[in-house]
Amino acid sequence: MSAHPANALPLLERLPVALRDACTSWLPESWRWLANSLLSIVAIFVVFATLFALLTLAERKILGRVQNRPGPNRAPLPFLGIRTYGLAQPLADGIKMLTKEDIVPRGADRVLHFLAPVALLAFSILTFAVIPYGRALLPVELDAAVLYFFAAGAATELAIFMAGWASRNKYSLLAAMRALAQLISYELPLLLSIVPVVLVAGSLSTSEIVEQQGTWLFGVFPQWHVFTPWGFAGFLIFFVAALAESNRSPFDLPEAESELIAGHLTEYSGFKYALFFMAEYFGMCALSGMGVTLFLGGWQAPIPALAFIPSYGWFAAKLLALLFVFMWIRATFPRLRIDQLTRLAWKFLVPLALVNLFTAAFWVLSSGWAGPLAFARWLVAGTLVLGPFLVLGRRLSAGLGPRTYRYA
Amino acid sequence: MLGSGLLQGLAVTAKNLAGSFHDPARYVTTEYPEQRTKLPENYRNFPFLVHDDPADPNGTLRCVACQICEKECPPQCIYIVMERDEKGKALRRPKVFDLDISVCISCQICVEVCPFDAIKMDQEYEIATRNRFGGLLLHREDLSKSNAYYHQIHPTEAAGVDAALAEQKAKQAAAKAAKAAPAPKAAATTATPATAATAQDSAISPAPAAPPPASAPDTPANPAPANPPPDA
Amino acid sequence: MSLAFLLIAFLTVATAAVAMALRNLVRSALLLGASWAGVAAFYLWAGAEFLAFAQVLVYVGAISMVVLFAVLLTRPSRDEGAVSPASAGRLLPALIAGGSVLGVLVGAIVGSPLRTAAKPPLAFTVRELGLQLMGPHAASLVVVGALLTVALLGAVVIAAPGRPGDREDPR
Amino acid sequence: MNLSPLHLCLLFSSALFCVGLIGALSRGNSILVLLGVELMLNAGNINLIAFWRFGPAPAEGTGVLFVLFAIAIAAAEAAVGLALVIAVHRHQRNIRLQEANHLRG
Repeated sequence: MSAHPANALPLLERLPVALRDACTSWLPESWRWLANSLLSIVAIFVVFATLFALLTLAERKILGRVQNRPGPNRAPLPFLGIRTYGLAQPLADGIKMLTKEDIVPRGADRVLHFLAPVALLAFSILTFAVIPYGRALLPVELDAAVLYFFAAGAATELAIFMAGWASRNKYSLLAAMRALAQLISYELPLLLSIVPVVLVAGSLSTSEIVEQQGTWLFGVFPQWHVFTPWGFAGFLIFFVAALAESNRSPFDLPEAESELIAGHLTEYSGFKYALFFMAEYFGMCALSGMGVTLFLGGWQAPIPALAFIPSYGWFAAKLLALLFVFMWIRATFPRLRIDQLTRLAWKFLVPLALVNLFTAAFWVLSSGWAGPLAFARWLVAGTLVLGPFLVLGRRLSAGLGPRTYRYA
Repeated sequence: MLGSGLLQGLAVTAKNLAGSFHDPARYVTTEYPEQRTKLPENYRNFPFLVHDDPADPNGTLRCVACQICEKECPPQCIYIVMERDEKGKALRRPKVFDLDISVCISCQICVEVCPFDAIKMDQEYEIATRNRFGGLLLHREDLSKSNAYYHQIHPTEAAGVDAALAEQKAKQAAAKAAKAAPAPKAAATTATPATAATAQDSAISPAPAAPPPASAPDTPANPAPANPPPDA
Repeated sequence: MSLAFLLIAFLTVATAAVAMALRNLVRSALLLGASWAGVAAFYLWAGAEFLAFAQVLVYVGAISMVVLFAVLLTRPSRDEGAVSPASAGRLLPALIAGGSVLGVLVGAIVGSPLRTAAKPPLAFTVRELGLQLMGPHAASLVVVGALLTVALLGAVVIAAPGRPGDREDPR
Repeated sequence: MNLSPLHLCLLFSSALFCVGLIGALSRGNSILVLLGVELMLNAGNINLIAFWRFGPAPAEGTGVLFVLFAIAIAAAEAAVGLALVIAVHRHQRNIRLQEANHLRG
């Protein structure tokens, strides 16, 4: 899976790569790279498709528990009738989705109607290529990996437009435009929030960014980017923007089930709908993976004593933790209104991200400060983060406060 | 500060998430087919007919096919035919008692007008059926349920009904005893019309059974029912 | 010459040609998105990794979106974005002009002895690009930034309705 | 005739350029004209990259920088151009270039 000189690593660390190489060792040398790439793609797809299936279940379980319900717990294993605490639920859902009628509206653009979910899924899978899953597990080593990630992410917007337009339904189209407005608005804070990381790391390569977070202060305290003032602010901005980019609650206006029908997905059914659903979860996973990579130290262990656990284990743990927060937030917050959504992006997140860029620049410039100056460094950076947050937050709250309705 | 409210909200949901695992008071779900909540005593949905002897459900129906309920029913979902013997004499029990619960509005008027405490409200709610056209049309056999069942679902109400019935029975017995000695007319006039009617029903002895009375108040106006059975 | 290049070139030109000939504007725009992605693939093939991703980000992510928005905003109400195909009176001169330009270009290219350097080891990393941008080309970078800002503001001013004298859209 | 890779790249770019040119000249819809111009710009960028890649000094990266700036300018051009299209549409309710012959709306 990687161009790393992985042989120096312990066996457990490079187990997936070793397995893959064992599978392809019988092939002639010239074909091996192709087989290796295909195997990597299949592995990534299988892992994340399984994760998708489990996430749908986990999400419903967590939502259920938050509302003091058990969540899905009945679906039995096929032909056996044994209940598995709902573990067979994704299977049942999948069969249901596959066997449903695939409806294409009359007059719809059939080609685009079909291509939209496929393109969306393809673009979301592309983003998995540059995330370092472990010390030896980086599918594609790219010089401009972060840029690649966001370029592939930007292409998904085209697929959403295709879905809305091909449905030949004015509500689908309007909803697609709204979805695009949201995605484009939040792309800005998302990109601006990662610029400080690139600035500090001096690299667009994900593996290098992770490597740089692999040191420990005083031997115990991990130096992940999130544990710096600018990194903390950047991570929060990134997280909020990621919520909006992956159409997750509380920013799930594009497909607000209870208010709009399903936005650009209105005219989709059956397997195509399942593909959209899958792409949404893939996008969520990819953005979480990027967040882990950029801010949470990637596959690095939190303390050196725990470094014996394989790096992909740490990555998976962090990824799952972040995905849990996604679901926790979904269980907590009500949906925003469209004006609140755009105001949050343009009046709050973007200015904060721009200020954060200055904070990061200060952090880089003051990297030599030591002793009492280090304390001053933290103080200044903290003020630079907290001050704008308080000022902008006050103005934001003023607009978000209780409203009086004239005719209510 | 912006965000404190968000954190509070997250704390609330986290508390629920954790609490639902260890705090039974929070975990309020009843897993329906296996677990059922006890229905409130006064819950009612559709009527059923009470019979006294489980060994003979159709023979001991309290219903005398008086058709009061059929006439009172607002959506007219009851259909009754009285059973008659070969000579065409009315037997004062229903040959047909059909109740379409897809029409019934659960208004309980049939129960209130029944002079014989023969029709009561049921609590059976699993009434889904695969038969679209006749599945919800209940017949006499489906409707007939024992007094013990009635006690089980509406204990307080059933006890009251039984007490009233027993009282009337006693009264009737006293009246009979009185009739044996003095003039029979006196007993009939002392008994209130409705109780007289029910008493006659509950008594094993044949009831007066005015040929289908139009309504309950009419029954007493006619002195005939108080008389010893005209045609039994 | 690798097969990959020929494939990329063919797909890029073909999608562009079909896009230019289609009646349906939305499909045109989407196909042009594919064509621009093909150009990005060419950059990737040529070793300009950063540029390829920038191309996708800017063209596929941004310009196609703006074009699609413009198509929908200016759509004639009677039909779904279909526009009349090029009339013969316009197509013929255009073909003649285009064909002659192509002829001249091809003749010139084939006729000229272009010497390519021996396969160079490509070592132009993002880091170097950044150093170049921030070093010798810093001034142009600033100018481009200013240009983008001005263009953005100008576009907003031009496209925004609501000046008092303006005729509102009668529909 | 022996064509070097550079030749092929240049032929590719000239083909793309002519497609854009024919499109821009033949179509009456201003959005399509704009898209044709964008295609021509892309063809130019391909030339720059080809000459950088196969030219004498690929390590200097001038071609990449040029294209980077060209892409930025193309983005600005597209934004302004489409804003103009929308403005034209507001005035004359269609975007046919033949009819856009007034200086005043």
